[in-house]
Amino acid sequence: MEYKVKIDAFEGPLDLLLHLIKKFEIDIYDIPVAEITNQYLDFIHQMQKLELNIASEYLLMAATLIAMKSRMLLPKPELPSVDVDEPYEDPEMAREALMRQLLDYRQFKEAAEVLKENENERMQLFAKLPSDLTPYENNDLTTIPLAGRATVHDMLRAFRRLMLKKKLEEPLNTKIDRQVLPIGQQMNLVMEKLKVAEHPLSFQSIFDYPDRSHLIVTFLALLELMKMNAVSCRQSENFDDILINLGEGADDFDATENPFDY
Amino acid sequence: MTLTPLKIHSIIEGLLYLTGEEGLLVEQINKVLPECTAQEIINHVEQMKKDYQENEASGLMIADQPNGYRLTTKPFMADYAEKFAVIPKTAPLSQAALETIAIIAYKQPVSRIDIEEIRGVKSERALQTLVVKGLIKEVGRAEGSGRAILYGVTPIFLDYFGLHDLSELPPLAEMVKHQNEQLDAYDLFYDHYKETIKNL
Amino acid sequence: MTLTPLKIHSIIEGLLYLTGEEGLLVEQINKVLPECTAQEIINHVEQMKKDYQENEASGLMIADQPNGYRLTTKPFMADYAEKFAVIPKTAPLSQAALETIAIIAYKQPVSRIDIEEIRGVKSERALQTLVVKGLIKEVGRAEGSGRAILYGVTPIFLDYFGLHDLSELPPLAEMVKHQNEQLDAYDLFYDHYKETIKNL
Repeated sequence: MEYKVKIDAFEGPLDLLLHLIKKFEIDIYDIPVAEITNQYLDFIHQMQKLELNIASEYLLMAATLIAMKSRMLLPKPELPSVDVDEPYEDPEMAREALMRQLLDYRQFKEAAEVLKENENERMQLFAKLPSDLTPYENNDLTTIPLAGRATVHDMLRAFRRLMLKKKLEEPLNTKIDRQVLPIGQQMNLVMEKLKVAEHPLSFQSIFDYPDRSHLIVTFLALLELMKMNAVSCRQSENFDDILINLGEGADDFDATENPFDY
Repeated sequence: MTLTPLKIHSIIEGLLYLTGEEGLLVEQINKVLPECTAQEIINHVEQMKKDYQENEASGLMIADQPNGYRLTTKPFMADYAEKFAVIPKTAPLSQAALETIAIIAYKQPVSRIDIEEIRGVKSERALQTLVVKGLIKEVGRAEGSGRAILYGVTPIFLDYFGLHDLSELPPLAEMVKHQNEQLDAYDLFYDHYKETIKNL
Repeated sequence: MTLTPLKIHSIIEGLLYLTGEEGLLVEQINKVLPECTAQEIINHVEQMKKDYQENEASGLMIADQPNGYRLTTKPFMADYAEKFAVIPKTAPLSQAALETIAIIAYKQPVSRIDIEEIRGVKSERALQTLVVKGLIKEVGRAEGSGRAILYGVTPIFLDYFGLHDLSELPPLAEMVKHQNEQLDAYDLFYDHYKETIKNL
């Protein structure tokens, strides 16, 4: 029998046994130990050059098969052996164990085949790079300053983000209510909130009303207060909420005198 | 205003385009289209998949990925795409690695020794390759003196083989699941096992 | 074998998709489809433009650019893209991107060539993704004739991976003990990846 197959065509002794079982149309559920042992040894002998590290696994299987075959030739003892040094090993059990091992391995080999097909299909599919979504983000995460005092620019950005967030959370009142809320009044409200709280308030907490025009008016009020130095804003860390504090000019702020009450 | 199915398709297509190889999670689509349920979105995408497949004038298709989808070119495009030489070529997994990952996928968490018992050969190199590729990962340690590393598959595994989740793996026969149980149990399962094996 | 007009459309669509925002020159299409003249290609694309415009189920369109075309989302998609953009980014980095950023984190400043030597594959796309995400940036130029761009990680990288500073990366020396340098570096990223997946 001439085998042109190399040993590295097989994944190991189990793979080789499966190959022989298929080739010689052997019933895997009723493996003829003598025949498979001969075929297996034949194959091993055909190997011109067995790499020693690969060969050991194949040789171990050869030894197992030979042991099994020879035990099958021996008469079965009438009583189970009580000799501890030479316990009787039922060759039928060994044969069944081998069959079980082969069936198990064959299943995973088949599963590997399915995965290989999946892999192959997958490798035929290509996709573009993700688009740069920063133009849609309305804020450039890469340029937010790491620490320190927030600028008006940062506030604008934070505001836009807030608007988008609120927009996602609940449908906004899209109808524009014309000046239901004067900016001056809202400036007073913010100052009052800060004075009552006696500690810095978060940017988010000032905008507690989910209405677009209300948000815009509050924001404009805040910008005006910043300009007047009545409040100051700071951001301790990248992406942190902006904190609003009473500013140096807070005492000069006159609630009754507001130029925006139109 | 309610969106028409056509409009929904166009929005999903647009999002799939924007996200490209990163892909799009059903959940993300849902956030953009809160008026649809997750199941409705899945149904829409499945319809779109069919539409792409049947549309001969389209070079695109929708591929599955964990919890979502990805717009890709159709397989026939591979030849043309490669002419652009921008496509990074990745080597397919070796037979040893495929067998090893199949065992891990079905039997996880599983140790190197377990794998080697099933395969009948040393599997250290295959395991190493799979870990480096991110397809498997240590998921714990076995009880007992050895405290052997136990392996499991990662989301990258699903992505690599184009699966939404592990339930999409073809079922294995009953016996394998119980393989580690007592030999008595083995006898019990044997008849059933034999039948299932035949049906594979 | 001559290609049908439908087939030609599908090939052009596939190429347009793959080149994305970069766009595609008529000349490039011509190289892939040498059986068509440049004028024929232009005619095909003009027809495709109309098809996209009329197809309500499509969120895509073809835009002109100098000597070529670019696939892009239709204007109405801007609203949905905005909604999508504000969803916290949970999509994990691709395998290629993770490998690339691991190399940069440990070996910075490092050039594209260095990275490609370690990974054994072209890494331009991965680098591009990482730059767009703000995880890496140009930190200088190499000495010598090429003056290759050198990359390093950014504070966003630390934030993204939940590190206070680079010293929190597991030391390379320790990893060598674990068989392979790449393994633990990979695990580090993988853990984060898994968390992101879990939080979805």
